[in-house]
Amino acid sequence: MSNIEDKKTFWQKLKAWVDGEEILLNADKYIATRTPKEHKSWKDRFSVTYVKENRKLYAILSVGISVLFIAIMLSVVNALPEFGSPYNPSNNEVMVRYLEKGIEETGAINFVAGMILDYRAFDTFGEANVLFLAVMCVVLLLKKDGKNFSRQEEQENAEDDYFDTTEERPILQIGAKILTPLVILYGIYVVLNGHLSPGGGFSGGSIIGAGFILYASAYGKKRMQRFFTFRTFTLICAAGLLTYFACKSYSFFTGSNHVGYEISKGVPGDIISAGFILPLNICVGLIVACTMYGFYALFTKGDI
Amino acid sequence: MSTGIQIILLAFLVACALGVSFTPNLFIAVIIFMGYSSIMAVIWLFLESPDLAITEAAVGAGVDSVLFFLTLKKVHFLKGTREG
Amino acid sequence: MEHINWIHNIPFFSIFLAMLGGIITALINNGKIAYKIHMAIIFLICIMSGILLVDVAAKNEIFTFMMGHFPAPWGNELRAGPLEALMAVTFSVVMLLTVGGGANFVFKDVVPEKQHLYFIMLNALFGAMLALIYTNDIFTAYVFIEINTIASCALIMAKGTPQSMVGTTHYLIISLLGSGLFLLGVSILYGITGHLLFPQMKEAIVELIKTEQYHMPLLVVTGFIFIGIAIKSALFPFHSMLPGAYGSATPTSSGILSGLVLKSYIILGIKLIYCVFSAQVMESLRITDILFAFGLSGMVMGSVYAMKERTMKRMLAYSSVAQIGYIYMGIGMGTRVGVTAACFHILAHAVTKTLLFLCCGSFVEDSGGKEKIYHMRGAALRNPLAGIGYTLGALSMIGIPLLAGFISKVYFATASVYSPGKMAAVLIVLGVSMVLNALYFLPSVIAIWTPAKEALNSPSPSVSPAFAVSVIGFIALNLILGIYYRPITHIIQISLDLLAQ
Amino acid sequence: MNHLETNFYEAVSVILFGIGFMNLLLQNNLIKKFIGLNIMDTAIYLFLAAQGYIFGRVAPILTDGVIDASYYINPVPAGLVLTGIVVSVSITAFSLALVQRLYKHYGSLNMDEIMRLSREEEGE
Repeated sequence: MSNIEDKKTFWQKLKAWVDGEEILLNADKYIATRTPKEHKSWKDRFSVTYVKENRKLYAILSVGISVLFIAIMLSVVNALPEFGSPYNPSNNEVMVRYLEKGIEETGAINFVAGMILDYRAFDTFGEANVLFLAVMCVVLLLKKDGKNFSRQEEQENAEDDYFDTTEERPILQIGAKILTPLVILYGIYVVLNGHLSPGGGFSGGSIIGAGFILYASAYGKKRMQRFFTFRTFTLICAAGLLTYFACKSYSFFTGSNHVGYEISKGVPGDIISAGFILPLNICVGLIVACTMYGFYALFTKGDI
Repeated sequence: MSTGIQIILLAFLVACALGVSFTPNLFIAVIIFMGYSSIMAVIWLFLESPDLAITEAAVGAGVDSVLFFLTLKKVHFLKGTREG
Repeated sequence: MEHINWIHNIPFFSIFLAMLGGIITALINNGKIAYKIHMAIIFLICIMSGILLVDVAAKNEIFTFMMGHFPAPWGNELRAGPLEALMAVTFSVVMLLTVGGGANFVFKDVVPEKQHLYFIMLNALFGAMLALIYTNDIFTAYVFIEINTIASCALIMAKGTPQSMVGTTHYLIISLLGSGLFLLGVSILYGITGHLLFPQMKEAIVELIKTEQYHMPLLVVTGFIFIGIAIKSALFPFHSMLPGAYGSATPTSSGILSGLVLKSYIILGIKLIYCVFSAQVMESLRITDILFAFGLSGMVMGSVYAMKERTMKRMLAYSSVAQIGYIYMGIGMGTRVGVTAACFHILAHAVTKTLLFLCCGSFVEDSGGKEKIYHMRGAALRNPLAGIGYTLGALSMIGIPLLAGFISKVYFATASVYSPGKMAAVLIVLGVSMVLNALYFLPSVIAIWTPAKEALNSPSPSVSPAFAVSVIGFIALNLILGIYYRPITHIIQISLDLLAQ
Repeated sequence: MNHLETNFYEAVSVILFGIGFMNLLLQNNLIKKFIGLNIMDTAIYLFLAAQGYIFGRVAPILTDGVIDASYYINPVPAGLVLTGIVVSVSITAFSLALVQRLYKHYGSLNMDEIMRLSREEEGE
């Protein structure tokens, strides 16, 4: 605001300011002569942008903050309960019930699965929603819509398609031919045994998704699209989530109102046991597999 | 007994994290990050959490890295890595 | 079969209904239908929350709802009292009016084949905000904070312009930093208390304070959790994400984000203060004083930035920073009266700021997409309804009697009497900030009512009935809050007493 | 109470958090920023999981039919971390998609550069 002495009366300046114009009435002339220095008026002095422009100051500042943070946290860690001790506050009645009553109450012999899908299922429902929202965000960002797709990308995609269909990639393709079924089978195993062994819907689902990604990268997306289009993708995701939703609202509603029928827990250790945990794992597995492949497809071609 | 191995693994983690910060090359940074996730998966096993290990191996080292590589390809960072 | 208490099921129903809306909308490839579903769901939730409010306020009760078959320390829980019900009602009414009045902006700004995605995000956002209001479990709060973050980023970037992408990136990075700190706080807190549900945590913390164990970790935890919440709700030094994001987003999104999303984090913070870290603990750890100081500086600095801003939406964003400062000042007074004033200001700001953003969006549309204030000369003459709405909103923000903003300022001033050490600071800053508010709002009001120098030959805009209804609704809400404020503050007071038990 | 040597897991996770935080603040490159964010998240998960470990106990999956709480480690942190990992992969995907869109328009991965270009575009 240094060249403000443009022979305007105070009144005129005030009027201009009230009108919401630039401070000076002859703004055009002013803008033409404006030096870039004007950008650093006092209002920016405290802003992040100003500090960022001073690279050196900024670097010292951020390293300083991080080191300070580490120092504070190390002293906190110093005062925290001892690592690995059985007498810590977190090893309390909550954990004891999860471990001792878990099999009886949830039917799952993987206590973690029992905990996240039955005792604290609301969190896990939120988590499934996070994943769903994230993939919808990626669709919103990257799906071709005429507005966000340039000619150059069109061309790059066409080139990629050309290579996918004509190029011989024996090592990749033979490897994929052998590996894909194994990977997907293993993923299905992990999903179905979520309540019996480590793993569950999420890890198994991402393994299946990885299998799809392997197949798609070896044989091109055209082959994948024969059985997996955007429509199937949304359908599977929404159906999985809806089933999840239905199961959980049933158990929340009946649980808190003390009504309805108890779902049979089966024999702990059997594949068909543990009430809702197996169907929930399958739903989560489906959602995750589709989501992972969806990320891949949208990232490469902007479409599924 | 295995405390020594655990400390070595944790040291590797810190080294990987520092490596990511100081490599100028994005490609190398993503590969180091992949290594970081794999080490993390082993550490989950030492902490007796196989669920986390299997998830971290599938997600952190697998899908996450694929997503990072695809992004690198899209931003034309991998140009010249494939002839034709 | 036992008797089912349907009213106690309302929090659960409203969260799940909103989530269900999000899932179903994914299957519908049509923005208009998605919009109708969304409106129907919010309307239902609004009615249900109203019933809940009437019931709990009459019975003066606070109840917990088991999410599943397992009671408190083992399963998740929801908790609802008059405060939660009041917030749920306000949020759903404001959401209904904003989306109803702002749907045209959405249909104009978002590509047709992606409009339904916008409504998925709105549904999920609404569900997550309700969950944040009702939750009684700190980890659930974290999960829903993340849903909130993702959905609000999606709302910002839905417009698809490069500027909105930049705004989103900035917003995303800073809010992820906030949720990272929050999660770190949660994990240390779990380590030293061994619980995740609020009531059990509170007991454990009281015990820790009594035995003077883990004093340092507790202090740092409280610090991290509140810094996390402050970053998320854009308290003054962490506000840098707001102007870019709000300035570039669709007006509907800006209104919802500034009016509701920021507030949902603050409500979580208030619940944490009363249900986890009791007010005494906060006082003894001096957290309230820090919040108070940041609140005061936010009030002044936000207004100063807003004065320097020439773009209307960005000016409103900075004004939000100042108003968030007011709320934190109220919380920082450390007394129950102060928090009452803060809660009332949450309502007043939610009602006013969304109105301002909607009217601003309509001015921008009328002036052909130009956003500087001097482009909007005469906008109010072309579109009198929006002009009246904007003027009333601005007057309410400044604090003119009969409007909501005035009452909250009176309450802040009264509350300051109860915290002697802070009284002078509160009164001085309140006065300064009112003057500053007037200084940046009045020029824009004068600008929109002054005839344009050169006649703009754009056709006179037709006001859609939905927009008119929503503006009138907002004005009515503003007047209600400004005139019949007694019952509302009474509800807030009794519910804070209940919460603190 | 001095537990810094025994709490080495927590100590390392705190250092990792610091490094990730520094990356987030200091790196201008968006991809590196987001890698830093991921490191920060995993550091918190390490911290959380370390809270649940108990020496000499086994993973919380029924082994040899023993139903006794003093035989297994605490399952709660593992469950929370599992949720957290899902959240962080979703956010990674979202942020990388954003990076692609930004690159498409501005042709740069540098946050400062992008901010500058966008400011130039905005201020006529």
